[in-house]
Amino acid sequence: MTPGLLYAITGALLFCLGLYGLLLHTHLLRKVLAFNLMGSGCFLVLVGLAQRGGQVDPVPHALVLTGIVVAVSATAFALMLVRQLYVETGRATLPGEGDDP
Amino acid sequence: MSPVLNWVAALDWIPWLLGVPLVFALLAFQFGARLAERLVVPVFGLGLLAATGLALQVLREGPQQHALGGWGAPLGIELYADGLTALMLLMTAAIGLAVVFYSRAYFRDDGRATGFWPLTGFLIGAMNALYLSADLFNLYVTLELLGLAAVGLVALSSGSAALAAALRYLLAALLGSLLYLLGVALVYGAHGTLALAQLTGLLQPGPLAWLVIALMTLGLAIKTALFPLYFWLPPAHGGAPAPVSALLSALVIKASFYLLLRLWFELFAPAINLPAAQFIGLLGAGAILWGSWLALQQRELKMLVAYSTVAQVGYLFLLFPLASFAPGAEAAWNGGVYHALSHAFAKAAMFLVAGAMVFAAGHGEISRLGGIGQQLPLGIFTFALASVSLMGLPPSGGFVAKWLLLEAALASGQWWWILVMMLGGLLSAAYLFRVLRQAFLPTPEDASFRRPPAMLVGSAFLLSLVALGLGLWANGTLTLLRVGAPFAGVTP
Amino acid sequence: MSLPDLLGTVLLAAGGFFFLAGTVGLLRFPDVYTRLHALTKVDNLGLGCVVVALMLRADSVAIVFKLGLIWALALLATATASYLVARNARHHGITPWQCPEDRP
Amino acid sequence: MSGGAWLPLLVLASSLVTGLVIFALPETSQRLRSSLNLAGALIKLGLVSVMLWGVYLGQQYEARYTLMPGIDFLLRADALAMLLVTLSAALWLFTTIYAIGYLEGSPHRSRFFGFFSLCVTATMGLALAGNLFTFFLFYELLTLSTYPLVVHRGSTQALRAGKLYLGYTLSGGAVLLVGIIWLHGLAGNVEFVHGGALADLDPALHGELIIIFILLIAGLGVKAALVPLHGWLPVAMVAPAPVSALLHAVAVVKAGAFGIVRVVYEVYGIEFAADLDLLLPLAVVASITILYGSLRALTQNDLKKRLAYSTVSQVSYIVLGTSLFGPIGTIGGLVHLVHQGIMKITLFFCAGNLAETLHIHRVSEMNGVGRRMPWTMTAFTIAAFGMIGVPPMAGFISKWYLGLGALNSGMDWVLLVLVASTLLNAAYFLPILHAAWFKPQQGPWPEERARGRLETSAWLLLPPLVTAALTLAVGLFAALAISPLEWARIITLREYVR
Amino acid sequence: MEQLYLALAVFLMLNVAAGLLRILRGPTAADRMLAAQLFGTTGVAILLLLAEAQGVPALRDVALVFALLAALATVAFVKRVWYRKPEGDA
Amino acid sequence: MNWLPWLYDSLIAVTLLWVAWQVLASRDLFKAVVLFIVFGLLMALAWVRLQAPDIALAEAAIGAGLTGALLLDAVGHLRAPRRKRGTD
Repeated sequence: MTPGLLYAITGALLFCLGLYGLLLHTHLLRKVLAFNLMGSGCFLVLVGLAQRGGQVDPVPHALVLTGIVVAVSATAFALMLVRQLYVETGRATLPGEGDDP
Repeated sequence: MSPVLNWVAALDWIPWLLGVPLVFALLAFQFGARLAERLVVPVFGLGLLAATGLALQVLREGPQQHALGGWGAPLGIELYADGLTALMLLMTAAIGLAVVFYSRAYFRDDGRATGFWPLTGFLIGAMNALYLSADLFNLYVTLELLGLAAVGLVALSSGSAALAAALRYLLAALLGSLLYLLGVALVYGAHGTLALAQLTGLLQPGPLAWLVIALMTLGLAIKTALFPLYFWLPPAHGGAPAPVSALLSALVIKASFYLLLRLWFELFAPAINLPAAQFIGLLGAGAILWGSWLALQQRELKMLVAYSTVAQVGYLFLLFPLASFAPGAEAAWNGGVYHALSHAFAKAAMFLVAGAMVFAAGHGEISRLGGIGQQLPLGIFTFALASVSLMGLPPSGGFVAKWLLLEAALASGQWWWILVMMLGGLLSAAYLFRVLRQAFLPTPEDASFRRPPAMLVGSAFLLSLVALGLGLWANGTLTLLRVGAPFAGVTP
Repeated sequence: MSLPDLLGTVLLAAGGFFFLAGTVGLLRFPDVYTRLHALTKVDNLGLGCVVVALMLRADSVAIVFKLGLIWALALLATATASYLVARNARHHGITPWQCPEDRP
Repeated sequence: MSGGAWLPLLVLASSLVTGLVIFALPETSQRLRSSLNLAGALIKLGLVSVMLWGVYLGQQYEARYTLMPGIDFLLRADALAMLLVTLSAALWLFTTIYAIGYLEGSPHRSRFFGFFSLCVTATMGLALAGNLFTFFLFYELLTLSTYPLVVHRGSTQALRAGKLYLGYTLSGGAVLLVGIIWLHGLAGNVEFVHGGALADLDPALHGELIIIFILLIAGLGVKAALVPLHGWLPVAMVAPAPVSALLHAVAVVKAGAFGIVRVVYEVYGIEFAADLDLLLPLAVVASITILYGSLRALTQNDLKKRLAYSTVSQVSYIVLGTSLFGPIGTIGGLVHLVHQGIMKITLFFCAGNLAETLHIHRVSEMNGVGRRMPWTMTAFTIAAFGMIGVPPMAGFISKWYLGLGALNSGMDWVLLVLVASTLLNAAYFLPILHAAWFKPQQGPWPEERARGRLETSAWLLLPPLVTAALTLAVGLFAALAISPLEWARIITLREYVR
Repeated sequence: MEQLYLALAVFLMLNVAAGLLRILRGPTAADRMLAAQLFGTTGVAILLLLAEAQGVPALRDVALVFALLAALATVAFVKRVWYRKPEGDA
Repeated sequence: MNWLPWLYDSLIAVTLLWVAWQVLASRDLFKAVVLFIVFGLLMALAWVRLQAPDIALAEAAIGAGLTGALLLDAVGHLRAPRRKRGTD
């Protein structure tokens, strides 16, 4: 067991948690949150596993940095859509998925 | 070869394929739709030229490599193009060009053009980048960018339905790419590299490999809308403006399929086992039958075409059980890729012409389209040509694909896929003729038609001709596909 | 143990104490205003003590300067934030908590 | 491609180009369309004659283009191909003339004639096809180009017929495709060769070959309307008369029958097929179809439906001849390919004339029609006698050879089938003739067309008269060197030389 | 000394964990923001300690960003979320 | 005192998971967003422990800061009384 592995496992759990949230929650904002959690989980796994040997590997760092930027763009975009949807329909859930306060 | 061809083949086309659409996107974003409309034809023409040039290079010199900015792996970005890549790029460029012509007429004096042009440039650029990428993480980034551009295009139409479709699409796309990313993380953790070339053959059977395969396949299957994960596709593809639908249905889902193909036959190959491949095939079969069945139920023209995509995607996935085991592997591989190509052209033509039909009739209800044959004869002819390809009837690209897939199924003795394909072909005929028969019905009393701009039908017609032509020039296409293909050494 | 070390240790302990106090305050105090008060202790004193302790061990002036900057920034941030939160709380009609005995 | 490659391509192009140009013509330019159509048909007939002469002299016409690795698009004019090519080229001309008259003033003529030309192109293509792949290509093209003709009227009934037609033919096509690909996997690129190409395959594969044979015959049998795959044919008679004429005489059912001939003689080879015990079941199916079709024809009151069931029955003579081992039976089957076409097209032309001129659709309305339209009914009578097999008409020759062939190949029971069928033919044709010539008219025909100089338009009258004359001629001059019978003999000689 | 830094970091982490309760409990949005603010500050302290303990000077820059952010988030909150009357706010 | 880093790491891991759980489970959206910001800060601390200060920086600035601000903004909009179109 190394810290890297500990974090990788945490990341995997986070991923599962986010997945669960993404699938089960109906409120779109919460889906966005869940997606972000999943993303963070992924990044943790990436860096954590890469570091099992103990020494620092610069490649995953670059990857995660890119990944964070991508995730933020996606989040911003999703939030914009959610807001528009809310303006249009007064709801922040997808039609046919029930209401979530 | 003539000097012009020599010159074309000598240039380095890869940076052009990436740079030109992105620069166009930026310009269109910065300076608005007016400029974009003026620029777009030369820009996409250049794209087609570049794709052709690259294809020629690949054909003459074998797979091409290019290190972006002079940096090599692992930190820099390495690009790679073999026959499959070249074909996909050509497909993207050709369909992109046709869609561009169409859109210039379709979005005339339409506010949506402001968003459409930059997003399209972005989409094409991301797609080209994806096809050229040779490492897992680049693929992730391009996949994500592609998804975002595609969702942006879906969201162009205002209204709650379009927004909901866009959001559904976005969430599905994000989920898909995250699953894929987790797989990437595991692969990197295990092997310490992301370059596909270095990873080929490294993955050994075991729980880790299976987890990786499951995660990546699941993620990409969501993005390709494989049954039963297609829920996001029909509203997004059916509800978007026609040129957007064409881009999405023809090209975007092919990108994730392409990636899956690469992964299965390069990265996963050593760890693949029979049940997994059969399972994927089973989902494909489910897609063919269920998608066709749903298409039969649709009342809206564009929804029918969208569900047809759900069904047609199924054929793509029959490739996996068929190509995983010799004999027949090469035929299956060729057939699957061929299906992707011909479906792209046929479906793009079909969505474009559906847009023209909706424009002409003022609505999209299939049962009220009677008389469209007189109003839009070339349009319905285009629809028929595209249908021929989708039904897999000769002489079309779809037929070549079906032939190859059937050949593979017979060679490997997997007769159950034959039944599925035959049934699928008949079902597709059933739903497509629901539209085609409208051409023979009299015009309803209350119908009013207006003439769509000639370009709407014209560009769709050209695409449908290409879909047909793919059946006639299969030899050349397959030769290009063999360059660097995983089965290139295996003769049937 | 040298004098700077000793001093550092003491300061760290003090910082820790203030952090603890702030957290406890945040948890235990009855309303926004009082919690705000607890929070400021953390920023001003807790972080302050830690920064000073670290300054004692710093290798160069630049680091000392940077640490100072961080603290100043944190102070500024809390001050602004506290002001805004309190004003908004007032504006929203949240009445300050009063000791039960003092209530009229 | 050698010089000999261009002729088959030109034969295809003569109708394909015509069709495509006609699509583009506006609905109103009627004269141009008609001249184009006739010009195309005449050019084609000319080209075909040249080719026919060449083939007779032993010239090779072959066009080859590699479509996929290992799969060629191959057009080759051999004697068997020329049989169908000549028939369809000749009948296309007549049908075109007829259709111009028949569709006068009706809507969507550009569409109609366009698909009509495509349909002929497809028939030509599958006749000239040099391998199963090419054959299949045109086979499906034929399906697609006939669908618009079947649903041409756009009525609910027509659309339902079209749906049924597509359902049957596309399913058949799918089965055929599987058979072809399977065979392709076993034996490579199977080209049509005299005497068949499969006899040398590993005996271990014989089981698979039998299954493939069944698949191929089932696929082709749909178009050839073998019972129980015939369901589409009687329904498809809602199409306009020229279409029915074409469908029943040259295009669709012939495509199926011709395919069966190709498969039996030039893919499997008649001897090899006999070795695999495939001929007897085929003969049984053909016999059942002959009898069933005739029986159903008896009870039809609708004239075109009666003719349709008659087609079901008559086309199977071809299949029956194919399944009789021995040259005489083969000659009978092949010659019937031509004879049935000529006779049936005459009958449908006449039925169309009745419908178009007097609005007669039912047998029961035909009393005394012979006096109103003597020329038409004369043609009808000749063709009907031919169908029954009265000497010296076309049908007699076919039946004679079939009977002899049956005796030669030891399938004596086939004679019984032939006799029964002849009696049934008589039973469903003679009452019509009797009613038309000898019964008095039962009152005015409700929507009778004004009578002109002729009993009906010249466009409509000429084609059935010519084809009726042909029915007589091919019987009377059967011994001539250019008669279909002689041609069938030439083919047969080549098939049995191995 | 490193150990001491680390120990203090752990202690601060525990503080953070405890402070979470305030976010959960509320009751008003302001309380939650305050708790977040506390985390920001505590995070800065932890980062500074770790910078020293692990010998990674770059972490001080991270701390700087933390400090900036804490302020930013609070301002965003007050300006965009809390600019009107709350409705029950739970 | 070898257990101290471990304690620290475990503490972060557990807190991360717990916060993540609360982000998803809390009924109040605003609470969830605040918790998410906290989650981002904790992630930054985790990155520090993984010797990735560059990521920590990005995570704090972008992951927690920018995303947090965006989310807060969105929550504000979703809570605001709805005005049809063009309010921005």
